[in-house]
Amino acid sequence: QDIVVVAHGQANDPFWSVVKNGAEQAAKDAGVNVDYRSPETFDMVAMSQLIDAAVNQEPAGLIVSIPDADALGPSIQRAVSAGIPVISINSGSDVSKGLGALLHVGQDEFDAGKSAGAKLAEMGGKTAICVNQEVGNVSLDLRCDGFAEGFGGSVTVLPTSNDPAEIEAKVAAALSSDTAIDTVMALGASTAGEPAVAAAKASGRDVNVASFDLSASFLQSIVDGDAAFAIDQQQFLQGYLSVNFMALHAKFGLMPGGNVPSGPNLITADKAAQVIELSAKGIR
Amino acid sequence: MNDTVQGAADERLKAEPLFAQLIKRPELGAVAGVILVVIFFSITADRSMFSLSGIINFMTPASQLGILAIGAALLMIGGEFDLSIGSMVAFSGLFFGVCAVTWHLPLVAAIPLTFIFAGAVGALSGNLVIRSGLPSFIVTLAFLFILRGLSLVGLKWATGGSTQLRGVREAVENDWLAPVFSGDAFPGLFAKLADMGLVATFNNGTPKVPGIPVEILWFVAIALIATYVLLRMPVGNWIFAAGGDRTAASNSGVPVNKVKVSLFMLTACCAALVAIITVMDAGSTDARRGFQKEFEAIIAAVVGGCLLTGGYGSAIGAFFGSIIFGMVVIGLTYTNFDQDWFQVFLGGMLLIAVMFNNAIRKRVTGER
Amino acid sequence: MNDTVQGAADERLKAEPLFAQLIKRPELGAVAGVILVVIFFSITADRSMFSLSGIINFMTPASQLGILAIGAALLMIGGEFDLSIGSMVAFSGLFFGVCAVTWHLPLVAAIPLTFIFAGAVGALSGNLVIRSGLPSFIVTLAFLFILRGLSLVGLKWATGGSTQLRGVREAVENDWLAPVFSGDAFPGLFAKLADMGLVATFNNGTPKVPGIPVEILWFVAIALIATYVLLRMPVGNWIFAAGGDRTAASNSGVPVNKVKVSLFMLTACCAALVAIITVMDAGSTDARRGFQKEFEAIIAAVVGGCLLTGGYGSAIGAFFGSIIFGMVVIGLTYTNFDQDWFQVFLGGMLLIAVMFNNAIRKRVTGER
Amino acid sequence: MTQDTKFHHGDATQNDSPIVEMKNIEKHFGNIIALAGVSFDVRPGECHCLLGDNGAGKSTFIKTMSGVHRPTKGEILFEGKPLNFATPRDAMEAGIATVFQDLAMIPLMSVTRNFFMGREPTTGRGLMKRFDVAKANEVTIEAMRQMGINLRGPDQAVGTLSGGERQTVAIARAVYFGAKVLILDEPTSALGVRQTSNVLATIDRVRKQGIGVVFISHNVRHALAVGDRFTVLNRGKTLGTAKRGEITPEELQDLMAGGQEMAALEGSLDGTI
Amino acid sequence: MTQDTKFHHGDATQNDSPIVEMKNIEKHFGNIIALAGVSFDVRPGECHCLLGDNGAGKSTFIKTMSGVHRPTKGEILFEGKPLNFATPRDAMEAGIATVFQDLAMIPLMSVTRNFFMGREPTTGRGLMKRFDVAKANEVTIEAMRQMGINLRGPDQAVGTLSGGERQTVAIARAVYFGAKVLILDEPTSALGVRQTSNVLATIDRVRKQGIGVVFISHNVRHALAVGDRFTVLNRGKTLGTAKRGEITPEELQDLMAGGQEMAALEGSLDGTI
Ligand SMILES: Nc1ncnc2c1ncn2[C@@H]1O[C@H](COP(=O)(O)OP(=O)(O)OP(=O)(O)O)[C@@H](O)[C@H]1O
Ligand SMILES: Nc1ncnc2c1ncn2[C@@H]1O[C@H](COP(=O)(O)OP(=O)(O)OP(=O)(O)O)[C@@H](O)[C@H]1O
Ligand SMILES: [Mg+2]
Ligand SMILES: [Mg+2]
Repeated sequence: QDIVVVAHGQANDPFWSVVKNGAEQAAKDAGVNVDYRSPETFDMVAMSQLIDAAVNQEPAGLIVSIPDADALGPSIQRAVSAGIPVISINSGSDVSKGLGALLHVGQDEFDAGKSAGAKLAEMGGKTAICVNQEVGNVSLDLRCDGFAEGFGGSVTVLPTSNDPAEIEAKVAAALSSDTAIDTVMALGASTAGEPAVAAAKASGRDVNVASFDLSASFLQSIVDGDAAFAIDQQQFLQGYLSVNFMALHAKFGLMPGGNVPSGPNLITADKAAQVIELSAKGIR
Repeated sequence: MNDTVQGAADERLKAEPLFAQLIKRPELGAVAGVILVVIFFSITADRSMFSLSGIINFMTPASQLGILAIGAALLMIGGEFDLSIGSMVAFSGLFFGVCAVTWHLPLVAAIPLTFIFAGAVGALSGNLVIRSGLPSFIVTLAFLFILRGLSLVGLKWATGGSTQLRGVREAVENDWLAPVFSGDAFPGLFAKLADMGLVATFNNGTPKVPGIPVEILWFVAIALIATYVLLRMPVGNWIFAAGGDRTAASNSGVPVNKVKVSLFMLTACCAALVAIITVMDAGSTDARRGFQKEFEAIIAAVVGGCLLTGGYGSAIGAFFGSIIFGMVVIGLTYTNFDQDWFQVFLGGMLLIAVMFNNAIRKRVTGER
Repeated sequence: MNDTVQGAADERLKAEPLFAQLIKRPELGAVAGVILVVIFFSITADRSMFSLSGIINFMTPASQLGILAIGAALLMIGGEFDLSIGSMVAFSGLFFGVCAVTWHLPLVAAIPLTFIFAGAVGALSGNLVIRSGLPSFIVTLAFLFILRGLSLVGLKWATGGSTQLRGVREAVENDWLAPVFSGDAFPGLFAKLADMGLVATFNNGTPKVPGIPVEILWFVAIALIATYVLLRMPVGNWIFAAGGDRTAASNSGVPVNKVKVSLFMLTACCAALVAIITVMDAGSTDARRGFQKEFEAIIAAVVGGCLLTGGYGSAIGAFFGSIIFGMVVIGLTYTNFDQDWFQVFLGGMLLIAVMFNNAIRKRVTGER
Repeated sequence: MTQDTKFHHGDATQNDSPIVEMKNIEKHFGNIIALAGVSFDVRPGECHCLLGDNGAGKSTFIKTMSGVHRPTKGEILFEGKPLNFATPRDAMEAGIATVFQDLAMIPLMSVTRNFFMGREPTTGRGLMKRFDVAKANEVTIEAMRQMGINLRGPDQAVGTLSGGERQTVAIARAVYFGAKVLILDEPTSALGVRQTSNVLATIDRVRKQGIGVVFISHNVRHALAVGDRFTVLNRGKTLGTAKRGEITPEELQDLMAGGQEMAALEGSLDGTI
Repeated sequence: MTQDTKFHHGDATQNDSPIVEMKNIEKHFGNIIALAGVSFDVRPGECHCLLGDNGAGKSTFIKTMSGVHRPTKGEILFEGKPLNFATPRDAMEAGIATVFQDLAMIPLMSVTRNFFMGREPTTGRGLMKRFDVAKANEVTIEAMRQMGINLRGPDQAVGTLSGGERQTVAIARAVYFGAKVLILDEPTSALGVRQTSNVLATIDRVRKQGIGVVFISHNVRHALAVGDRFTVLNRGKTLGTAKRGEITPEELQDLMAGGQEMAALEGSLDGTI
């Protein structure tokens, strides 16, 4: 039984490596074979080609993320019309049904951003920067947009590369040139979150730092009180459940009746400690 | 060896087998690499990779890359680089999207406009390179950033804040020009072939391959034209000369600057063509389109035997180089290797393909 | 112009002002660009950019880039490229992390091991380039992919599934060698200066700048040593010769192959140094460290006046090139420009800085 | 060897007005002064030799004549009209062909492609207009054979030719395309005896067709064999112009050496080097 | 000009065993046969001229001698022992210095740096051991002056030197470093009369010091002025070796032309080109 996962995030992306770990765990548990595939960068054209390649191999099930329904739609529809069951994960909950997917596991990036924004506004934030380490990656842009909507106050996007030294310097620069900034939202814990914490600490100011996704060091900062919280999509579930559902579907024709929301789940100081170890192993 | 007029036999020449004569040409060296990669995948990959649909599947990205790579190869032979190709794909994609979606222009206006626009940007960077005397690397690098940034700004402006512009497919759906730049060619033929059982079908009876994607046709056509231009047109000679030694070429009367600027415009237009095709196919464009394509195009050209220093190479080489690259990238998904190993695998295959092709050529031609 | 012995005055020479003599040197051309960028930011940016803490803030990434850029510049002068620098940062970072965290080695063993390891990989790619006669672009490109892929695989192996290896800070905290490779130098001095009111302090009295980050010291030291080697050591002459024309150099008795392989090893060791410093500073390493650093290093070297074709350039140029690049990347954050324009701005500033420096040099030296 | 034929050395058609006239040319490279005011002209049907020590400025001078360098000061008249060639292509289109000292060849390209670089013969019309490779190959092989070089094939890369073979390609090319003025910068330096005599004979033939030839050489005997007038440069300045017959080989050689003493060698060389 | 000094042309020390002996050397480039079996030797204190038509294979031959090419077939003996130089550096360390026809210079580098490329003089010890720029500049300027070139300064880039200046740098360098054998591939091709006589005088001087000289030239008169033995190549094969005095200039010239007819020029050139 072959199940193919085609996602828009690379295997070396901290977030997606957890999805991949989840999928592999499920494959082991359910006794199926799973292949995780992704384009080299956030590239919708390449991703649609990968879906086509997967369809050619006529797997028992196809699991895709849908950050751009226009670009990926035809390929997904081709899979569906070829009789391959499709489950969507992570992004695309709104279009998943329309394209013929059986169900969606995951949480919309926009909604996750929105809830984080609301939480930070509640903590007293007025002026925020949103550290985006990959501008143009639509799913990251959605996180920022959602955050801006939930936060309500003034939000500036700070574009960076994913070099920690550069991110730290840029956050420090932003903090020192605009003293009104009281909130930093990072779009990835290990790439952007950790340097943002370091910069905030060095600035000597009282700044709330929050981040999407988890990393052990960032969680440690939450425990230590240097960071506010992390938003956990529990993306392990996106990989695990989708593969598991697909395996069950292939064996017994079973499929849950509705979408499964995997998050959001805010990890604050009280919960952080217990998550650190799991995060260091790539499960959370 | 069609350039040869052989006089009387010369005792200073050994007889040379036809095979050696062929593989000496930069055009054909890359074929050895293609063969190696095909052999590798026929052993390790799923059989469906070399089915008709599998071949079309890897030829589609190879073609999109190849159109860029041929432009890049010509420019490299002419002695310059263009690092802004990838950003140009995003930028002209945005321009085309805006023409089609925001301004509701028909394709017959939108497409020429996009080419003119891209050509103008190419002419600009080319002129900057020539006038300033700076290396094209640094000038086009600046354009890489500038065009990428403008794409982002433009997208936000066109969509009112999003980094994704949608609705192109709907806007061009019924345009008579659309089939030339998007979708599959010869659908009728393939449907018939499927009925006759010559093309595999899905369970529901639709052919697995609805036609040949237009980019493949464009790719082949451009490769042929570029080869003809390089080998059989005066301007081809000028390109080689300009890249081989610009002072010598200019001293011999080659209009080096014009040649170089035209090449920059050509590369930009290749990028625009890819942008038009992919935007129409995907129905949308975003700020990351074409990311790092400049890099891949240069890889394909170099794998195909172009020298980075200019003055040597071929369009056919870039053609096969793109196929090698496309095959390796997509091929892995037909094998059982873990995705974690993808990059190791990609690097290894590239290295082996190039080394193999190089070793064969040396062995055959007796260079050392 | 310290290479000159001036004989009797020659009527075939015009007098040349000292300024013209200086700006002719590739070492000093890039200074014009630095000045321009500084002027630009002193007008547009927040004042804090050129406060002590602001300067240290942009010098830290500039130094990390600069260490790589100087290695890349030497290699480029020697006529080769290394595209695997960025991946090498990730890979040797992983190796170092494993040494320190998994194997619990003290720094005095872990650091030399990391350098030896990086040097060996550099020697491997260098030998492949030399032996095969392939362009270094394509060989090191393969290494870019391979090393990046191996970093991912290695990280997952070392951590049991995560792409981030942490705990380095804890592992090396009390090692006597740690202050040489991480943290800030001269903390005592700065504390004293703060007490004397010479360095700004936070409200609680701690100095805003606790010291000079060690990478800055490394950066300056390496730039000085590399300049000395290039201009005052026989091997510097060999590097220029090997890059200028490898046949001519080899015919004149320069051991071209040895020089090139050593340069590959050197670049790899520069990458390893950056890896060690950043891993110790961050306390962790992940699979994306050093992403695209090869690109930035080449940019900095070219901005600093290195020729892509080899044989010309300087370490000091790369030094200033890195500072320009670092300043532009960080500087925009201090201004009020919309951050969406970041890349447009980056590209524009790079172009202007290089054109300015070029124009100044031409104007002053009367080239045309 | 045939001893019966002598060159015709009658008065060059001195009355014709010059094709190219250069007045007080100066050329500076940054702080280096390569030419400090040189005047020179070529008339149709004459061979004007430009002589001088190494580094005197001969190559720099003919490069300003053929559009490679723009003079820092001075005036160029082409057929009486003031003119500044912006590129070598302009000069070529005006009918000036040059053999540069560094030959201006692309090592990686074939002999034929180098021969016709910039001025490819075409065949066909409209869209089918293309580089006439067959004709180009034929012309190349034939032109080289006339100069005394039997090529192995026209598609050998120029970079793999011997020094003399390469120089011959450059000369044959210039002769083929030189319509009004032919400039030869040390054309015989790398040539064998047979090829040298061919080149000298070619200069003579070309001159008789009414083309003006500028011939740079360090060989007094070669210069005297074909030259009608002799201009000597020294350290960027003219030492003067002499007509054929007005000057002895020894005097000319002294001028070329810049008036400086030469190493003792005369015994075995019969007077001239 | 001084007419009283004549070269010493006594029997070269023919009894000494050769420094370098090349036996039946063949060299093929792909399908091109450049050398089809050539034998040659140099003895200490003699000047052995290698002559021949363009493309005869002279440069290819001396490149196998100086370690640039590896012979396809054949044997090389250095001081009696079979030897294969893997790189030019090996040959140099054994005491062979070469002026290549293409000069082997780096255009972007200064004169001094080119002069000492690969063999830089150092000063200081241990870590302070460094390139002795002052000394290098001095030596360069002086060596060039001896050859008759007054450089503007030692840090001018070689690419901006005139053709003859550049060639002089290469010759001066080889003379400075040639310990046992000095190979000169058409060293005087771009030189002025004064520089040429200097080079010929230098060859004579060096030979008297017991160094073996291999001298390639197309100029019969130059060859006869300094050569002790003359080997003529034609189309990759030896036509034979003659000793000084055994052959007339006209015979030698005929051999060099490969036995083929030359264009009619003799009248104005006194017999030899
Ligand atoms: N681009 C340049 N930059 C600086 N100096 C130059 C440049 N070109 C030539 N020169 C200098 O100008 C002088 C004249 O050079 P030119 O090549 O014209 O001499 P030439 O008379 O042709 O000598 P030769 O007989 O050796 O070829 C030389 O001393 C040379 O160093
Ligand atoms: N690398 C190469 N590849 C192919 N052919 C070559 C190569 N090098 C030399 N040849 C050929 O070998 C022959 C001998 O060349 P070589 O340079 O030795 O001649 P030469 O005697 O030095 O002539 P010249 O007097 O013109 O310098 C030439 O015909 C040349 O075309
Ligand atoms: Mg000259
Ligand atoms: Mg030769």
